[in-house]
Amino acid sequence: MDFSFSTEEEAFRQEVRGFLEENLPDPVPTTPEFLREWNAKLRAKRWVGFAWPKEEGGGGGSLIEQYILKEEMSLRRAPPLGSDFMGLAWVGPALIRHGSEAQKKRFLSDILDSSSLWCTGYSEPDSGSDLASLKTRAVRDGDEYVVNGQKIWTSAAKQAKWIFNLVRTESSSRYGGITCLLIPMDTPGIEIHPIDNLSGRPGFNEVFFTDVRVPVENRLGKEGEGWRVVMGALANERSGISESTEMTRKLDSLIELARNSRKAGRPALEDTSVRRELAAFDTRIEAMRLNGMRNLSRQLKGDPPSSETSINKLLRGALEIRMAELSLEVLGSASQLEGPWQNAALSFHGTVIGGGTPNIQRNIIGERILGLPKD
Amino acid sequence: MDFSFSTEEEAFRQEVRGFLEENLPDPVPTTPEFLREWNAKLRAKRWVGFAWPKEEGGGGGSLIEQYILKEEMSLRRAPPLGSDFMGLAWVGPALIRHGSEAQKKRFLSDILDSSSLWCTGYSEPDSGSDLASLKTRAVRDGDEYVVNGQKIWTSAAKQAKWIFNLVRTESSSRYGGITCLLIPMDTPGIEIHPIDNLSGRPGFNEVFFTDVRVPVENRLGKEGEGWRVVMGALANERSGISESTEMTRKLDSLIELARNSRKAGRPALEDTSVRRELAAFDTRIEAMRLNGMRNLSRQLKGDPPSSETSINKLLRGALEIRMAELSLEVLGSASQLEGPWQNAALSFHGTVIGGGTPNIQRNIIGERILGLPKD
Amino acid sequence: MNFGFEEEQELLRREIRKFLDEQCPMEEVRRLAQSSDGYSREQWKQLAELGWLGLMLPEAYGGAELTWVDAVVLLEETGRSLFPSPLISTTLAGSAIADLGSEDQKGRWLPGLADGSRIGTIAFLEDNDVLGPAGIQLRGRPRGDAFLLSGEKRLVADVEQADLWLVPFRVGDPEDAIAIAVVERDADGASGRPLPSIDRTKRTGTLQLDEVPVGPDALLGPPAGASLGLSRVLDRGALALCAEVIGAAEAALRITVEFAKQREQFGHPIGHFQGVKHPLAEMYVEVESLKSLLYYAAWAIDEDPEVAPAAISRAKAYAADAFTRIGIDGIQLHGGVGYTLEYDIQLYLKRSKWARSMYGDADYHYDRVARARGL
Amino acid sequence: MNFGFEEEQELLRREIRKFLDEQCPMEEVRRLAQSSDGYSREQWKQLAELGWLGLMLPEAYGGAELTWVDAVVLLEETGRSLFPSPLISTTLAGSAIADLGSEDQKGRWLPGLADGSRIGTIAFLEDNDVLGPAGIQLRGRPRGDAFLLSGEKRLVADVEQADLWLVPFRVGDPEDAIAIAVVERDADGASGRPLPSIDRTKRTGTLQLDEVPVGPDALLGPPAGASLGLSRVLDRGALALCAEVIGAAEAALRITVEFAKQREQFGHPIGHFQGVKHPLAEMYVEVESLKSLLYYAAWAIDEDPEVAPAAISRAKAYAADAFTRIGIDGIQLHGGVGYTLEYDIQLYLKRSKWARSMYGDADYHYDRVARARGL
Repeated sequence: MDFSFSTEEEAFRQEVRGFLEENLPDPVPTTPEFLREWNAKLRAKRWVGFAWPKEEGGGGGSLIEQYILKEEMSLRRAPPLGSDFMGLAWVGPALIRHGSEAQKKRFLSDILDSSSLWCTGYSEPDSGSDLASLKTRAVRDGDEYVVNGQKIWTSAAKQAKWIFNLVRTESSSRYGGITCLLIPMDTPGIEIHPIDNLSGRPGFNEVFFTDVRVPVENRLGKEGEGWRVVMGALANERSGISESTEMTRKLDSLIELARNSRKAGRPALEDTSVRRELAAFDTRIEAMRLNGMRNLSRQLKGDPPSSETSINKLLRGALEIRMAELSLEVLGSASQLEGPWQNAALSFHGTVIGGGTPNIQRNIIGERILGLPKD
Repeated sequence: MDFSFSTEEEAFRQEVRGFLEENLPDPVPTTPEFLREWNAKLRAKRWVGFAWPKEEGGGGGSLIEQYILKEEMSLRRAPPLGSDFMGLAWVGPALIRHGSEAQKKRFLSDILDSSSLWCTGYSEPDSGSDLASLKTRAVRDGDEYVVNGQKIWTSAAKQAKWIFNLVRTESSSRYGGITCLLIPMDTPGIEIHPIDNLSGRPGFNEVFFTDVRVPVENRLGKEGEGWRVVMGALANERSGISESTEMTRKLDSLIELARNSRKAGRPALEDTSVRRELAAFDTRIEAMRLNGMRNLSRQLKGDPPSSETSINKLLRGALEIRMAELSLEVLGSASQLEGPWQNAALSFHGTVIGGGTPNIQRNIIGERILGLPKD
Repeated sequence: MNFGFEEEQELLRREIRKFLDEQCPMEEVRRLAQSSDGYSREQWKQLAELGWLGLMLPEAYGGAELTWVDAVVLLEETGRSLFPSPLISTTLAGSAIADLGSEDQKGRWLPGLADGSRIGTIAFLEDNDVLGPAGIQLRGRPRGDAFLLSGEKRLVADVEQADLWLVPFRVGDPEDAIAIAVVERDADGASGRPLPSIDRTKRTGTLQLDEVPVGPDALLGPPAGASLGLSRVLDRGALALCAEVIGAAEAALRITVEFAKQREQFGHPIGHFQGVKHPLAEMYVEVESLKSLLYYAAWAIDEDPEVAPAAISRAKAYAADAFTRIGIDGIQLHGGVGYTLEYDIQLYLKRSKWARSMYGDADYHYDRVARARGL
Repeated sequence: MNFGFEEEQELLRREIRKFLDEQCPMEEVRRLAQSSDGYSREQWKQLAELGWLGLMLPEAYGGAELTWVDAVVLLEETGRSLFPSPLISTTLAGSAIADLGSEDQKGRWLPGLADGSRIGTIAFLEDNDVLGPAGIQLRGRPRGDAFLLSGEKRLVADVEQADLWLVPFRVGDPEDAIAIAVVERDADGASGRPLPSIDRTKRTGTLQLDEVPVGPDALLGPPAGASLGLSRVLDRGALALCAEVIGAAEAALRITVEFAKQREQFGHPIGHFQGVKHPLAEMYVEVESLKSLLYYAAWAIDEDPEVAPAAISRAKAYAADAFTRIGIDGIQLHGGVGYTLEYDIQLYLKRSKWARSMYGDADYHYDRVARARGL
């Protein structure tokens, strides 16, 4: 067991720190100009797509350097590494594994340059957490697919130029009948309806497809291989370490809130049960960080990624709820008013609701890891 | 809404109090002689089988007087009303509804006189909470049934004279193939094996039946009617009020324990979270008491008993666990030693484990009350 | 003994239900929540005509002279519909004036509250966020036989809607040296400033007092004599709130059960899975237990006032925890759609967040239960 | 960076596993639990020969000079088997002597601890039940250059088995004025009295001291200088206990999973139902998270001692809550049979009750985490 880093890794950390020192003002600007410049600098250092192969335009970095890079960025609250989030998380890795040379050439450098913006079409109104039950159909017509159906919970659909879309090309096979299509969002027949979230702000979107024609060359992977394409991308680096950094920041703010709030006339931090609850949060976040590092170590050894990330999703889901509740308790009667903490307590994180509900994670652990019979 | 009692009811309460004043020493003796005398006195007052019809030897009392009687008895920690617990709870009510005149004559007065002792044969090794899956077979042979099989979790099997036994007379119908037989425990072919509980003390028993011959006249109800016979008895008065009295006594002792224990050097009762937890127990026990009174009121109005008792079983199950845990917390390091609280924390109550596990209660509520589809 | 509603109360419930279903279905609730008034003056007039604004006020002043149990029936239904209106505030103000006011004062204010021409509220919280007499730090500065009031009251329900503000203030150092003034909307120096509530069906805000003179005719009872009256009105507030919580929690359960019956996943309605069924069953347990606790508390206010404060605190503490959990589980079981403005469950989640701390949170009330239990 | 065990450690684990499977299967554990010694002298000798008693002691004194990470491997396996022995006590005593003792003292005691001829333990609790230097109230009465010790130490692990008792005592008023004496079994006035432990695989009792003289050669380090040493040995105790908890909790999970796969109810293995599957998944989450927390803490003892105390407290606090829950859920999911002596799950339940408070309960350790976090 060894939590120390090699000389080269420490040197890389220093390099990252130096870069941040030089290039990241405090507070971090949020202007589009700054972000453009920032992305260009990161790109020049090959820190966008850091672990992608060099020959695909990535950094060819190791998982451990990637961990160091993300940790340092997160500690300084730097903007994300590149702005095409879905492109970097899903489309790129899938293209690298399954894309034709022409597809890679067409899309990869745009993603790395932050000049593209992808959205994804996974969930459908009746599929919920059961992604494989999707119904959006694509029928082959000469050199084109004709797509009809509906997607839901699509982020950034309005801004995106392309959608990484799962469709059903065959109905008899649940997983085997799924195909992955790359579709320009301005194709005739695509309509976008924003979904207002419970705070009344638009967040996600519904995307409707009516006789949308997609050239066959826009298919990623073979017909019927869509599930493998997506799951392969899913198995990309997902140690979940950066999630724990995010949760640490939330906890820091919550502690500040407790320090400055009064509960029944006394500082809330003096309440024994508040302090113990905060310590329990700290402990669970540390468990998330260390679970992530154990995952990373397994990946470094070449073990195939398994369902370990379900563990941190469940930890995080429970934490998000309990931390939000404690914030309301600490706010006291002011929790009746609108405010950032109160809104956070309404806006559940994705680990709590939506795609990966806790019950699905529990099924995954129960069935895939513990070997219990399927329900 | 009216929580007051009529003049007659108040007079009855005074009568019970007067009786207890006169006949129940403090502390309550536990000698067999005292219990015999006590049972005889209760019997003379027709307080054993209080709500059974007068013509069957019972008291013909109202549900509300029965509530008053039980409440007063419980407050004074009096021994139970009659000593043949299973006879009073199950066998008597079933006999009254389904028994022949000969059967009633033979068994009822013994039950009321506390001179009989019944045990029950419901659970089987493979049936668990799913009682209707029982496999003990009874095959008709002339004027007799021949019984083969095994029962488990039978209390007092060693001491009992008779067993109220469910057997399968037909295998094609799940509920309809069950028959109820009344069997003397000294019939050849019956063997009893005590089961040691986790404290190493014998508690329940296994009862084995090998070619046990039972005269047909010992069948209670018709062949295949056994499920109805048992469920009818189950629907007897079960408001669950006396359970809350029992829990109040446990809470009182727990409060005493907290008063006399030190936690991290200070009296445990001064710990805010201990006090709040005790208050939460008090609140839940009060909810149990009041849930019971609402059930009783519904019964008084003639509403058929439904699944409301599942509510108190779930409340109690959670309370038993949380109260045991708090007792250990309050004991501090002494919780590592054997002792009454520690043993209580190991010996789960029946609402927590065994026959009516919480999951079964949740299914009952979910399916029968909320109308959700069966699993 | 009858722990249930009387036939007249069931009738009252049906009338209220009919009124709300016809006049204030969910679309109307949503419209009112976005309106500037926050309620419908038209509906308010109808409530007055139906006699529900003065439900418990003396007949001599236009009331119906009913009990708190009747009020519970009314408020369960308004809670179920999330009916937006200053009903609780006005009821509390009326009840305080009826309790503490002189005949002259009653004659001056009660008829207007009963006939809907005036709205009342009580401003009981200050910056220290401590509930009850101890929290009242705003001091009346004596001038002649009057007092001048300067300061701020926080989180005053319906502050902008109200025509009468009941303002408790301090007239001396002993904890109970509290007076309550009735300040009319047009008083010099008094003004209500609305703040955005997390639940738009409930309005709140700040009451600013700047040298507001209150003469002896504006004081309810003798100066320094209103401490008990203040505690009592807060108890009643907690009771009224719990009644609305019952209706709202039951509605949240009902719509989640319906959703679980319809929504299919992995080939089954999701209500088929124990991971969904069991939390719903627990919600049912909590709603029913809360009913028992609250009905008893409401009965006690009129019939056994000594036990009422502890009974109310049990109900409010239990309600705060139970409704919080029901809100969270309800929206979690809805999955992604619960997050959208379209489904009603989010409205109940917001109500649960608002109700948590209103009239004291769980900690506050469990501390009171502990004291009542002698801990 | 490698957050995983080295190949040699995996090898060590396999050796230990083989030894325990062969020498101490569950029947043997049960037999030893009922024996008067509480462990097998024969097995103890074998442990010594395999080098596991002096695992971390200096080679010069017969040890293997390995790390706490190696000790974790050993203790995970003994915990998994519920191996009854004074291994933790002896390890702690040896580690304290190696840390604080003079060369002379090390030469006197360590070889005997390493070769299995002597058993050691530490007597750190008194009547006040406060862990750490502040809890040590037993005062050494100076006589010449020696001290006389009189008093009682409570809940001393393996008190009767031990040949050496490490006895912390107070030599002055400042909180850290603590000395640690090594008292040999045959010292005048010292005697160990066993008390029945809730977990018969773990022995405990009281150490009685009546004018026991301890000279300078029996004191570890200078008088008044052992406060930090005491804190450190308690930290290591918590760490060692957590390592055993991991093994035990994982075993409890495994046998419950096996049970859930085999036991059928309502036509399915019970593990098919989410009501069973999901709690098992949560157990898995807790075991894995505890591993991450503990491995890091073990690494930190040797490599980053400054972060070790907080890391250990996180692990122990988390372990106490997690194992308590795993014990309860494990036995609940077994249903009635979990209650019997026959099934092994009850042995793990007892271990969970014993482990809750040993070396500090969750509250104690969360308070320490809070302090480390600056709260």
